[in-house]
Amino acid sequence: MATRADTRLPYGVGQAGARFFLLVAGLLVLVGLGAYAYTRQFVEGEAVTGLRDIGTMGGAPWGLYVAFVIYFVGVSFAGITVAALIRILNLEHLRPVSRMAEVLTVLALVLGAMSVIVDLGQPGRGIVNLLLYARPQSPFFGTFSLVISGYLVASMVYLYLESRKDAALCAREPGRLQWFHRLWAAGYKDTREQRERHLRASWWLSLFIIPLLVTAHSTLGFVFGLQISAFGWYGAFQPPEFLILAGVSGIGLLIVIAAAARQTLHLQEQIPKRVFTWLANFLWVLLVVYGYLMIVEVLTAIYQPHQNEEALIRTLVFGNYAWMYWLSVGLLIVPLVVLLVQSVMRRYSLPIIVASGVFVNVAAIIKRYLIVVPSQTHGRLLPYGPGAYSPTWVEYLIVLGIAAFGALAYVVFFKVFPITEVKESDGSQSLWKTSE
Amino acid sequence: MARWGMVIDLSRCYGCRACMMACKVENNTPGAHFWMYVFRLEEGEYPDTQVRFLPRPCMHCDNAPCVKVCPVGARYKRADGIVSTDWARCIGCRYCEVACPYGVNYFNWKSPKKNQYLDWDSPAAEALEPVTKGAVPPYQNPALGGQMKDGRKTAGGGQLKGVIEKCTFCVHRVEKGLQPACVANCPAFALHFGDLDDPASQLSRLLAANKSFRLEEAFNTRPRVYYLGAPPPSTEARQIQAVKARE
Amino acid sequence: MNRTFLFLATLLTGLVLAVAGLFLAAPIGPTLGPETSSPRMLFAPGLFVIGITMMFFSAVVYELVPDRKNR
Amino acid sequence: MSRIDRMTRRTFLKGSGAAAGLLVASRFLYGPLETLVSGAPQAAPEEKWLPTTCWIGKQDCGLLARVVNGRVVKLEGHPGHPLNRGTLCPKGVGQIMALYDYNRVKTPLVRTNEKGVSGRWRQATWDEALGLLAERLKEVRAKDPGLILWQKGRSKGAPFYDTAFVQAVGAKKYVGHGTYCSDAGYRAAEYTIGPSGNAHPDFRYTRYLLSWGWNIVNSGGNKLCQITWNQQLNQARERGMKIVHIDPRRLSAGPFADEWLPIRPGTDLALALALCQQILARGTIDRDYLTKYTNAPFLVQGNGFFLKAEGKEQVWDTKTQSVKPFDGTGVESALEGEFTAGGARVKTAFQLFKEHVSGYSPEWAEKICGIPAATIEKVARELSENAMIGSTIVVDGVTLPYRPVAFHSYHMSQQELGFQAFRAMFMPFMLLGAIEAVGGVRVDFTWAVHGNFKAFDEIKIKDPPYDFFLGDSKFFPINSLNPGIIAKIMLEPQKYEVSKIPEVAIIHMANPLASFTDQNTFMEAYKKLKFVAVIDPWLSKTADLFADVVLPAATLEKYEGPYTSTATYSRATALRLPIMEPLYQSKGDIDIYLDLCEKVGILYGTGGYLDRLNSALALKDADKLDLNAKPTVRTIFDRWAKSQGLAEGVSYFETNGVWDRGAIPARSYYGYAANPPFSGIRQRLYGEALLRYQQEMRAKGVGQVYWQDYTPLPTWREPTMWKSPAQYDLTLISYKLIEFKQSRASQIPLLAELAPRQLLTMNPAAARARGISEDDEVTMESQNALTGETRRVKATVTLTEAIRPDVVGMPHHYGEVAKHPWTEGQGPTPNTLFFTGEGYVTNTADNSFHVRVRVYKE
Repeated sequence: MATRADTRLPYGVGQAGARFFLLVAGLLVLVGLGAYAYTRQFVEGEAVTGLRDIGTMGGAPWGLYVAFVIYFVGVSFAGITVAALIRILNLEHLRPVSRMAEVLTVLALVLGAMSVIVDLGQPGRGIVNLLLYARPQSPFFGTFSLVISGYLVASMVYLYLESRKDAALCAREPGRLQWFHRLWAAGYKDTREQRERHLRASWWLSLFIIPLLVTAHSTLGFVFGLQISAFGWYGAFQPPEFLILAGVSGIGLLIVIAAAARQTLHLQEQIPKRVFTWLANFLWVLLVVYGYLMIVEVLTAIYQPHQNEEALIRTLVFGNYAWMYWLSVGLLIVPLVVLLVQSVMRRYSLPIIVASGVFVNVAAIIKRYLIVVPSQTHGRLLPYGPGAYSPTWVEYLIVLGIAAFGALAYVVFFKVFPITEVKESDGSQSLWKTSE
Repeated sequence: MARWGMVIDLSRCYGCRACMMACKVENNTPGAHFWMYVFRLEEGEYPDTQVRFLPRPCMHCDNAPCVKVCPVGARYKRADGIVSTDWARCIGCRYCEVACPYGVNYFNWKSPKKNQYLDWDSPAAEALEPVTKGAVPPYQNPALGGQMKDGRKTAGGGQLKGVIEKCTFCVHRVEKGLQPACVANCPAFALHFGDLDDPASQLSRLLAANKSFRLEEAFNTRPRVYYLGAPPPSTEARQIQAVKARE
Repeated sequence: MNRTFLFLATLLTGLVLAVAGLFLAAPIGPTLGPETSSPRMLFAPGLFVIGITMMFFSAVVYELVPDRKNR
Repeated sequence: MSRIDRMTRRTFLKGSGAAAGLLVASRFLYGPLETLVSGAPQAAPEEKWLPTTCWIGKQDCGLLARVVNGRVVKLEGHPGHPLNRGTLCPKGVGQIMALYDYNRVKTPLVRTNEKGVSGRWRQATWDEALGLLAERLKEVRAKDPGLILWQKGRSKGAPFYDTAFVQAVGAKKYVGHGTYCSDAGYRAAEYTIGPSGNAHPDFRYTRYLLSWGWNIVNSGGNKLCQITWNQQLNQARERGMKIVHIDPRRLSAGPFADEWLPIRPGTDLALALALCQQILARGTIDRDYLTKYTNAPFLVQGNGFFLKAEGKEQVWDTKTQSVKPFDGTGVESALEGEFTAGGARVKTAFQLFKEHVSGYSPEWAEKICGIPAATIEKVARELSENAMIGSTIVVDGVTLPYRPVAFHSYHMSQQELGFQAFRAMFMPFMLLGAIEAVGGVRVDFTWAVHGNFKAFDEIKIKDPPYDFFLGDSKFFPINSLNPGIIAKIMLEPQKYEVSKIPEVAIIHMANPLASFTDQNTFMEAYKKLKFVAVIDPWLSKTADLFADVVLPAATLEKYEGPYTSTATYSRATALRLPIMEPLYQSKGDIDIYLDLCEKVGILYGTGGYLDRLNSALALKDADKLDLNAKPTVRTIFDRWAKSQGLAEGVSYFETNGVWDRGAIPARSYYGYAANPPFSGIRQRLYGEALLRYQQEMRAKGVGQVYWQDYTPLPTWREPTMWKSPAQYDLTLISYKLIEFKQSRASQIPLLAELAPRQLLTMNPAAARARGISEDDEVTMESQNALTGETRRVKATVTLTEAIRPDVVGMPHHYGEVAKHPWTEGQGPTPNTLFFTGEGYVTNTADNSFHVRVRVYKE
């Protein structure tokens, strides 16, 4: 229902074609299915999932949900990092993707929170009792307070302030969305004084967000890394690994999204290729670091392993989980090599970069799964024998629903707000003119 | 304040699993939950085969990983050392379960009426109504469900969908001066329960007189459950006649 | 003036709440006694969260509250 | 299902969406709070502890039922009960689920479809159901009461059922349990030693125990369940008793076995003979015992029969160097030697025995039993050393021989050579003089010579036609009444020269189609029954396939008994008492019989049920039941208790649960302590009568398969199953799990969960050789070496190093013994694979639980 009036808003804001509605409808269906699956689980209990108790039940109490908690939170890495980089290292050329990244962060964190809730046996209590009783001694404390509240709020504040200018610009345009943009702009007039103030604020924000980001991703690592008796989990490397893999998946997904937006909204000039080349280089650097951490960890693990550790590694590398394990390794090595070659040869191909983005995300999801599950089904201390876990349709539908919800929110948001900074060249000039 | 602990005499245990059953009925634990479990283990190769038994209650560790990780303090250590689960506070995150080295935690995957072996919601079950007045399971123990002396709800099992439960050392019995159900019922008198701080207690005497071990001491969980009468199971021990109940 | 004041007020209140929340929550220690299972004050963790939130929200205050001289 | 949905719907109808929203929200926040304490626990529940007796197990442990507001909440061991001393086994605790299970038969049922297939039923009143049965009983009784078959599993409260009812109705009864249990051992003990039983140690004194063929901790010997037994076992071990475990499986005997002899199934006789040979070689024999209390010194003629004069067995008097009657005064019998009497050469029975076993060396036995000769020698040596021949000990002020070596054995008597194997197993201990001595081999709890000791010596093989039990027949002159054989007879009476087969059957707590071997035979045989009534709390497989009417019996909630609760060294008596009203429309078994007899018209008057009860319960005149008034069951037990000398009557039990009658004095405990020792009988090292049986059987022209094991001395021969073709290279044995024993346990979810499915235990080496691994689904096929018949089951494999590689094991009580959600898919029963009939029963018609099988993956 694109109307004349809206057409002057940039980047398809306010304009919705058939393709858009088809997409929305599709996503809504998925969300609906997820919602239905969750009602089944809520009413009948988590017996409808593939999750079962460790030990005599030979199962795993943590599964797909937890794996995706980690994945989603990981993805959130992208936004704030990019933003902070822009601010602190003055990487101005990343600006075009900054907003996409920031929105990605906010939504990813929301999805992470949702995944936590669906995993809980008593979701309602989860919300209430955490506020009432949460114990700082539990690694979950950081996850819930810093990640969900601190990190999320910080990102929203940052996103909000960063976008006031564009809001103000759009607010000049009469139309159905004007009130929204006005509200957002909250009296922003782009005076020098406002500009300076914003510069100062956002600089400090990003400065404070960096440590928060490190903490946030690390606390998730601690959830596993602190369990001395859980083979495959215990280790000081969990937090940094979580952080770096978060970066990998986050940047990877940002690349994919940016490319998609560039394609569908015809932003070839607003989002120049060098943005991608830069991200690609950043990605392989992260991959190298991650690879280093992995190798060190594996070497330490296999040099003189505890018997159970050895058994666990065997199942990972040769046993039930081997195909997953090697698939994920492959999906990480291939992009690393390709991107490395690209930057050495200074010749970059966008499709390859995007493909790498996809690869590393698939890899990340598998990795998360492999961190969560095998240590529970195998490598138990007492001779219970190996266990087994395979997700049920309920779990798949719920996770899919959550992801779909994220995508939905994402596309809808960018129907009401410019996906990247409004440039003078975007025909929005007129807006400023009228303002003078 | 007593320091409750358990001593298990492996030289007497013949693996009959009566303790598991006594626990189930006393605590109304749901199907497939074994707060007390008895391993039947096998070592060596024919004909030099050794078979042994290993009862596994909750270890009620003094340095309990499950207590540390609980995000809301539903899993906590009482002053008398019993590691309890406040099912009225538990949010069902199952962190204690993955943190426990011994695999003693059980989650209520179903709602109570479907969780007790038979479907007590089914029409056929209504024939019991006059006798049971809707109690689930029909042998539901009225001593459970209320508050314990510390004002928290920590006794019994199958209480509520979506929370974690485990061996309570039969806190509701211990507070009344009774022995835990498994101990009281052991046909071989292989289980002993009492105050570790009381030098006169049978426990202290047994521990003083015999070589004892605790499970996985290397991890410094400092369990309150001691084993006598046999060496720890070797790392080659294989489980036989395992109970892998998954309802 | 009142902007700076409001900004600092939010920031500091947030800080105080966060710190307070952290210390009023269940004590962290080597012991595992029952006292470590519940916060010293109910909802202390909530305070911590609110505190953190306010500290970041102060940035919004800092930018949005207009200066007197602009009036 | 979801209470949320219902709630919201209702509230919405009220038109208050907001309220609903709130409700849902609150539910979401605090979760559906349906806790076990449904709402607030009722103020000060009224709590009682009622004593009663376990319903599920074999030894009838004492229970205390915790009853809260009329609802049974828990069953605990009765602390004052000598058998279980306040403890219970898994079954004892778990049976509480059976009490409430809504899958029980709730009302009398009448069949509406044809028999032989799973039943369709209509609910009936007691009046109608009993009426139907009564009519049939009247008809048949008019014709011939002998056509009524009354069948029971392991019998409890025998006076009311086996005795009074069976006599009143004039039915043919068979309990049948024993022939699948250990009756061959009973027969062997009755004939060889005297008392009725198998063999168990004297736990207070035994120092060296052969745990022979039946798991030391699972079995509880032949008179007890594992609880009492293991409590005494633990004390004995803490006292230093050594245990030699002779069994193809080690399993739960694990930590209790100081030595494991993994014997090849069916070769126990050979091992026993080798032990005898070794003991004789070492010369460690109790000459005094053998000469005075056994028939060892009796003189045997060349034809194998005793030398007799005026019907008296003769011995060689060493003083006068002449033949004298064995009980002549001042006679000093020679134990060994060959003499001339009346021109004929005669040998002492002992001499014959010596010569008989001289060939059975450890090396010979090694080839047969698969146990190293060195081990056999070692065990024989340790037996000899520990027997301490010549030593005495004072017990209860009585000086008695002290021979602290014993063996215990039970179900292993159920093998083709069972009867003779069991005789053979007694013999090493006869040589050592350890029979009924302190610390030696015990048969029963008190010394009492069973009627069969004499009866088996006086052969009375009848001529055909035989009744369908083949009692005193030429086929099985000593006969434990095997239901499987009877089923065969029902199919081909002429083969066994039987004239008439039963027409009406009352099957009470028995389940032949699941718990007996040879099910296909039963399937066919029971089709011949014109009318079948089943008394059972469950819809047993037998009921489901063949019952015309099913009469729902109560489980724990009834009067039953009386039970002798003897715990080896002490005596006690107990009753089963109702801990609540019978659930649903079920009734106590005794009530059912009272009502039935009334309907049939055999309740009142002389010869009626009540009259029979008076004698069955040995009621004193003062307490006799009025023959013309129907008493309550409680009254009957009250009278019984009074005539037992309890002034309070039944209320004594209702308050105390058990009547502890104190320790058994050594005098009535040890056969040696009897006056005269062993009540003057001569225990039978040499089974002369068996030879006479053989002669008569051959004279009457029955095949070798029937008479071949009627030999005076146990003689090794290869079991028939060894004739199966070579591809049947494994021997199947069956066993029982502590937590899943008695078919009464199969449908109790709490127990079924511990052993959810049938598992075929196999040695990893054997499995590897067949490409089988843990949890594989395999086919097991058994083969009958005589008929060539094969039978097949599918089962899941579990591997254990605690079993012989040439043996596979399968536990009992699977095979969907009753219609119940928890029995579905439990897997097969080994009974399907075992055979009943020639070659697979003992010479006493006891069933063998050995068969050759092959195991393969499809």
